[in-house]
Amino acid sequence: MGDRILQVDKVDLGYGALKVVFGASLHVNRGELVGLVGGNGSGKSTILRAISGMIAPWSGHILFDGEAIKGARPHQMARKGLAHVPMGRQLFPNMTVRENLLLGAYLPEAKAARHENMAKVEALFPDLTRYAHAMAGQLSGGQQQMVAIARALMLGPKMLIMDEPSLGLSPLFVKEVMAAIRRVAETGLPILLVEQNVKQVLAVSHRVYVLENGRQVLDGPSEELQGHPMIRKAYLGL
Amino acid sequence: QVEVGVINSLSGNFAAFGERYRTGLQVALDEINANGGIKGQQLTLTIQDDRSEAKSALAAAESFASKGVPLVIGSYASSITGPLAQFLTRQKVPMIVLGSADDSITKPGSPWVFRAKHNSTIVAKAYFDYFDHLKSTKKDAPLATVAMLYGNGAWPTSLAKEGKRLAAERGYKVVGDQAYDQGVTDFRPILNRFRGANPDILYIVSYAEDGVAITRQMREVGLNAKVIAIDTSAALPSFVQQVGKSADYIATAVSWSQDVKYPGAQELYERLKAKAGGEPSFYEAEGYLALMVAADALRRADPKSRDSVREALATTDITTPVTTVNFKSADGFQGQNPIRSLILQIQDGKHVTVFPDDLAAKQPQHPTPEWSTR
Amino acid sequence: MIKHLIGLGVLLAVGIAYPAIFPNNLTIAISVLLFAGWATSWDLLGGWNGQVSLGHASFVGLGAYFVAIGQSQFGLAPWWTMAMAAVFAAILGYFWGWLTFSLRGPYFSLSTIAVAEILRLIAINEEWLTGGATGVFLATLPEPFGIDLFSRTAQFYMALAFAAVVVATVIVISRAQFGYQLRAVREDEDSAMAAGIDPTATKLKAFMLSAALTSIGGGIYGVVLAFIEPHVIFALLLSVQIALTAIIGGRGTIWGPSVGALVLIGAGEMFRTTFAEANMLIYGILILIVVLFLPRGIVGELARRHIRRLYAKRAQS
Amino acid sequence: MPNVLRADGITVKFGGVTAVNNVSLSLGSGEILGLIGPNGAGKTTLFNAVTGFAPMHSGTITLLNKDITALPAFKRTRLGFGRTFQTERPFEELTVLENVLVAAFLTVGRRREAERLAMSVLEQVGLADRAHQPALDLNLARRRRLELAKALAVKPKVIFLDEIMAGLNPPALREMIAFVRSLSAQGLAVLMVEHIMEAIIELSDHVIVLASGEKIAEGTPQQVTSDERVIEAYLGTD
Amino acid sequence: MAGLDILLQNVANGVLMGGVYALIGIGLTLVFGVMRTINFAHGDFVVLGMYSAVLFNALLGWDPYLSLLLAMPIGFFAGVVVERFVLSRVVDAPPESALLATLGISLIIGNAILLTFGGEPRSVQVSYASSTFSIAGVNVSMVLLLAGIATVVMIAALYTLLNRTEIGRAIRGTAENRLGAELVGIDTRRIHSIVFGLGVMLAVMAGVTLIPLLFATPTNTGAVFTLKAFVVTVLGGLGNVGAAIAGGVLLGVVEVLGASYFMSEYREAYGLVAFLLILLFRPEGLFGRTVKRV
Ligand SMILES: Nc1ncnc2c1ncn2[C@@H]1O[C@H](COP(=O)(O)OP(=O)(O)OP(=O)(O)O)[C@@H](O)[C@H]1O
Ligand SMILES: Nc1ncnc2c1ncn2[C@@H]1O[C@H](COP(=O)(O)OP(=O)(O)OP(=O)(O)O)[C@@H](O)[C@H]1O
Ligand SMILES: CC(C)C[C@H](N)C(=O)O
Ligand SMILES: [Mg+2]
Ligand SMILES: [Mg+2]
Repeated sequence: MGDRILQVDKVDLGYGALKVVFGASLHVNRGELVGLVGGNGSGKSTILRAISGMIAPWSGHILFDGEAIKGARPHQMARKGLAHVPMGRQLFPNMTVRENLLLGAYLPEAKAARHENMAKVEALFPDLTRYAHAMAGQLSGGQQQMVAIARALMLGPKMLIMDEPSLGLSPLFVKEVMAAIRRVAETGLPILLVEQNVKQVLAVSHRVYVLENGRQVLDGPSEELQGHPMIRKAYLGL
Repeated sequence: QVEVGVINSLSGNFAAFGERYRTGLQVALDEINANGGIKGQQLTLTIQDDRSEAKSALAAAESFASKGVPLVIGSYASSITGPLAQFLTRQKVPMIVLGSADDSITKPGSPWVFRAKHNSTIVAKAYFDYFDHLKSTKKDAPLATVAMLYGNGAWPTSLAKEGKRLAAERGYKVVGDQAYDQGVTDFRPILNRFRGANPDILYIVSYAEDGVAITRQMREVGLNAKVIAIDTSAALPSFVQQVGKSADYIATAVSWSQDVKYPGAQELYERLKAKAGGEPSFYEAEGYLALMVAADALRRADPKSRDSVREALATTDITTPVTTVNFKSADGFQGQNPIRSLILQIQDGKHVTVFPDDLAAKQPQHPTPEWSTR
Repeated sequence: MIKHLIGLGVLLAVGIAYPAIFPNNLTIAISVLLFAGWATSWDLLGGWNGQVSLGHASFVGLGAYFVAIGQSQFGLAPWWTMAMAAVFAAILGYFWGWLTFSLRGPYFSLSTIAVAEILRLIAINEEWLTGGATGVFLATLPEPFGIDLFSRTAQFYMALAFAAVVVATVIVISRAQFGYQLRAVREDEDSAMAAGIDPTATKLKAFMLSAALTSIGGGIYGVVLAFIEPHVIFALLLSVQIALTAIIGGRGTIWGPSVGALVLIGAGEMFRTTFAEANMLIYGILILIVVLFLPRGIVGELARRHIRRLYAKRAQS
Repeated sequence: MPNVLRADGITVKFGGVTAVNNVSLSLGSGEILGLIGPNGAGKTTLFNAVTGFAPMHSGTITLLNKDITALPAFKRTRLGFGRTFQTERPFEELTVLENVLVAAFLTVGRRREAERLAMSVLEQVGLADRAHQPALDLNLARRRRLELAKALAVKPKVIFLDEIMAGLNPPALREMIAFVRSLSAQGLAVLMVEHIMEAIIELSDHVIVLASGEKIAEGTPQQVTSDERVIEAYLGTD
Repeated sequence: MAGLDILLQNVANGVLMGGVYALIGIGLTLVFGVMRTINFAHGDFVVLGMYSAVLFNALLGWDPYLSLLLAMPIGFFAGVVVERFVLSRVVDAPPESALLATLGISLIIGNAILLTFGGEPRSVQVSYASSTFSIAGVNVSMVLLLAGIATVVMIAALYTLLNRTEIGRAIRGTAENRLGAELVGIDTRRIHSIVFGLGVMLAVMAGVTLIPLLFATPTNTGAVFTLKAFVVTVLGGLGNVGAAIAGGVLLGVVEVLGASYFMSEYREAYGLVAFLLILLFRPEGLFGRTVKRV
């Protein structure tokens, strides 16, 4: 158990009266990059929202770093060391990139390590120093995505979850973002990555879970799944 | 048991006055019942809040009308009393005006509406009689010019209008004429302009609270005048407390005062004071007056018949510690008591009746010294 | 639509019988009907079209003044002056909207307060136009077919007709092209343009219609009060009450504003007669409770829950 | 091929920034024009300028030989433009059917007929079974289709599609590609912005590449994808 | 030359009144900027401040400025409570809900005051209420000047708080993107509570500072203040704290000059016309920034 940073146990999730995720279970080990893929509306984002405390599970439970996260709100999850790069990036558009990063290290523990983390982040994303004083809202989509990941790292997190970081990015940026994710993973940070781009996910991840209509249908090491007929048919279009 | 309906402003903008009127009504009620009620029956009051708005007042009036009360007393603001008077006239319910002073309620008026207290014609006349009086008694301080400042509500506007008419009639030159809207009260621009016109008389009509600000700022900008009259806010006991020494010399018209030379005035004052738990004003007295008039009519009439109550009211002829009352029709008015307004002046922090001469407790202090010398 | 129209018919029938059943509670019923009509008119703009106006008292005042001045100065019968008021209100609404529709959200709302306040000041100060601060008396009225328009019963039927016409208008519009244009503009102006809708023209039409209907109710109100003072009839408070009634009842719903009028005025009257000087405090608490527990308004919240439930059932099966 | 749409010398500026600089394009009926370029290149801005949603600095636009440069957006719609928005913008409080109905009313005034038209469009995009659901509750793929349905219900001659494939999983993507092809087969002129190169290559007759507001390349998909500058600025090397 | 004298005097008065208006407006600006809520109860909180000064004066004989020491923390606390129990529950509802809630609060505050203090206007009489001194022939009212100083101090403090401190950055972050702020670990509910607390604290402070100058009534005064606060904030730029002072001064000068040289009965209208013009031609306010789309 000790090597599991995240464990999601038979959770049911939904909005209002509508249930959209049915008994999903997954886990992420320390140092692991795990992919979560599935069709549109299959509930991937919903699961991420539950993990970071934006919505509460109807049943089942979620353990983060060995601790049940009942009723925790997003900022409390951040405090526990979970960084979420959400869909739409959620930057502070009228603040400079630097201010965005500084706010990333808002929490006391992160503040202590602010310089250290800033150096790390700048090493991972050398471009950022160029835009440091630009307003985040003026950057292009790809650049904003970089800032979003960098801001999450400023937290000095124990784990990173990301929702479709490549959405709407040009092919060049998709490659860059994926490379960046790989670099981050190589530092040993566990990552749960939600992506439509299954090919890319399989290429960078250790393991993958597949969700269909709110139900988990498949999981296993990425190499194995690469050859799985269902994956080839439904997700790689082969 | 005889029930009288009262429509009064207990909440909303006019609640401060509603409280005072209620005190007066209750003092009268106690007195009436202590003296045997109405033909041996207890008199009861049903007071309904009108929230300081006509809509609610009309709903209250309808419930009173259908309940069969012999008469209704109400309310303070003319914007409420006006519609009320219209409605009760249609319903043929006798009505006694509680606090409204707007002329239009009794002019042309209706056979069903009675007002024992004063109106803007009477009040304006009292002021100008007072000015004339000062002019004739103190020749060394001639009064020729007047500047007017008034809120844009119904009462201040009509009092100013009547004032302007009288100024023209009696040969005063109007050198300033300004209405203002009730906002965050900064009167400095107007007062500064008045200072340039150098008026002998300042004729100011304000809602209760604005007079305080005007007085303070008058001193601040150094606007001097020989006579300063502020209606109606200077009549409130709290006025003196809020402007302190600057309140002295200021004159204001009321329908009643503690030291007026009417029999029983002082005693009424004590009773009002005891009931209110604070310093009473003429508002309490007007409340008292309204119910005393009602009781008198009810004693002389058949309380079951509104017609007979109306007739009794029309033939009212009583003397109370507030004023004598008889409703006659004159000068286009109907159902209006020709009450004599009093002029109070604040002397050493106290309201003192100074005019008309025969009712006055003291002589007016005149002229008002300049601010720089006080 | 048919369902709603039938509902309206039934209510109308009940309404017609009302004065016979409760002859002594007409004033309050008139208030409910007028507010139902005003709030429903307001809702055409505020709810269906999403432009929250806090200046509708201007149109109430306009109607009341047209009727009072028309009668007392020119001897014009109220039905003529109400029609004139409606036309004039629509024109005023046009220029008002033209001036302020470039503003969105809270900025629009604030601008309506400003315009309405300026109109109030004009009504108070321009004596030649309005009779000034002391107001106008309505002493006589014509008697069509021998009906005394000053009687509460006649006024009740006028108010009933007014409310019914407004609600019927909204019922018809809600299912027509115009109704969808209104809602499309409310939801997203750009997206509406992409569907070929002219947002400004749509908003202007909504404003004009809303203004015209409101002013007709204002004319009736003038007859009911028979004495109007600019401070009262143009008050920001009245504008706020109209908006409040619609929002509490449920914005953008057919019956919400009427339900809002019934609840607010009914409860208000109950409080007024039972709690004396504390009644407005309790009224404030009532508003807070509705907001906290029914954030979309009474009808709005019920409708939403109903739809959610239906849809959840369908999705699950 | 007869010209349906011509845009000449389009320039759009925001404050001091030139977002689109002197770009021209033309489009015939049944033709599919692809528009690609890095994030922030000005693709959406160009769309907005042509459809009338962003004020132009200079340039002229003609639709079927009629100069429409000065017309507001809704009038262009009435003359034959249909468009989607990059971030989908359904009328959230309306049902799916009502959303489309709003657009259908443009060409048919009678409610019954408008409803029939709306239903048939919904059928076309495969949303008919969701007709009475609130639009708010649709998932991404369905929202995209609703966007499309709204654009189609105005019976356009030219349709502008802004990244309608982004975030779709492979099966949904295949369907969408087929659908766009069917539109052009019906004679519609299609202008589409896309980062999914698969779709661009498969669908476009002609491709324009924007970078920093400038047209840097133009030609068949094969031509542009092998263009050095396009690879450097947009596609990246593997 | 007399004309110039009077003009100078009028401008000076306008500027000083502007300080008063700014003071009334800043709390509203702050709350709108962060929470996007138009607080219809703002003026009532100002009135609450006035009554607290009246109360401290009556019970303890304190000067209003002394009662700030107690009134401000109490105001902050009251704001936090209102936010916690009311506003925080309607954040996800349509924006009109928050507006309605503040209307309800406004009614409750006004009528609660009415029930406790009665309807009579209240004020605190201080020795410096009408005192003036003159600089270069221009008379300056002592209370107005004190209020102006209080305004400048308060706005400077607020500006520093927002732009130079960690919590200030968190407040701005919350204003720009609530979810984003939550995700970096900012407890945005707490931020909202703090901001509303600050807003009410500023309103209370305005009330206390103004009581020597104005008077308080339970229900009418609040609405007047709220309206003024709206005008000030829009003139300066909704949500731009520093600009509130510019908005206030602009309003003060426009009103005073209008009332002095044109018709004084339209005094309130001058500010409103300026307000409309600014809204129409510079909706972001005189000093507001345009919000870039993301
Ligand atoms: N805020 C919401 N309210 C109601 N329903 C929602 C909400 N968000 C999502 N849903 C519904 O929940 C289901 C799952 O959505 P979710 O966003 O988790 O899917 P996803 O797997 O992330 O899809 P995508 O790949 O399109 O992002 C969908 O049917 C969607 O319509
Ligand atoms: N309303 C606006 N105000 C100021 N700048 C804007 C505005 N709209 C767009 N821009 C700027 O114009 C440039 C072009 O943006 P545009 O959205 O057209 O890019 P795009 O090519 O569609 O990018 P993407 O592929 O990310 O959608 C960007 O630098 C953007 O920041
Ligand atoms: C003098 C006051 C008794 C008159 C009161 N202000 C009124 O409006 O009628
Ligand atoms: Mg998702
Ligand atoms: Mg784009």
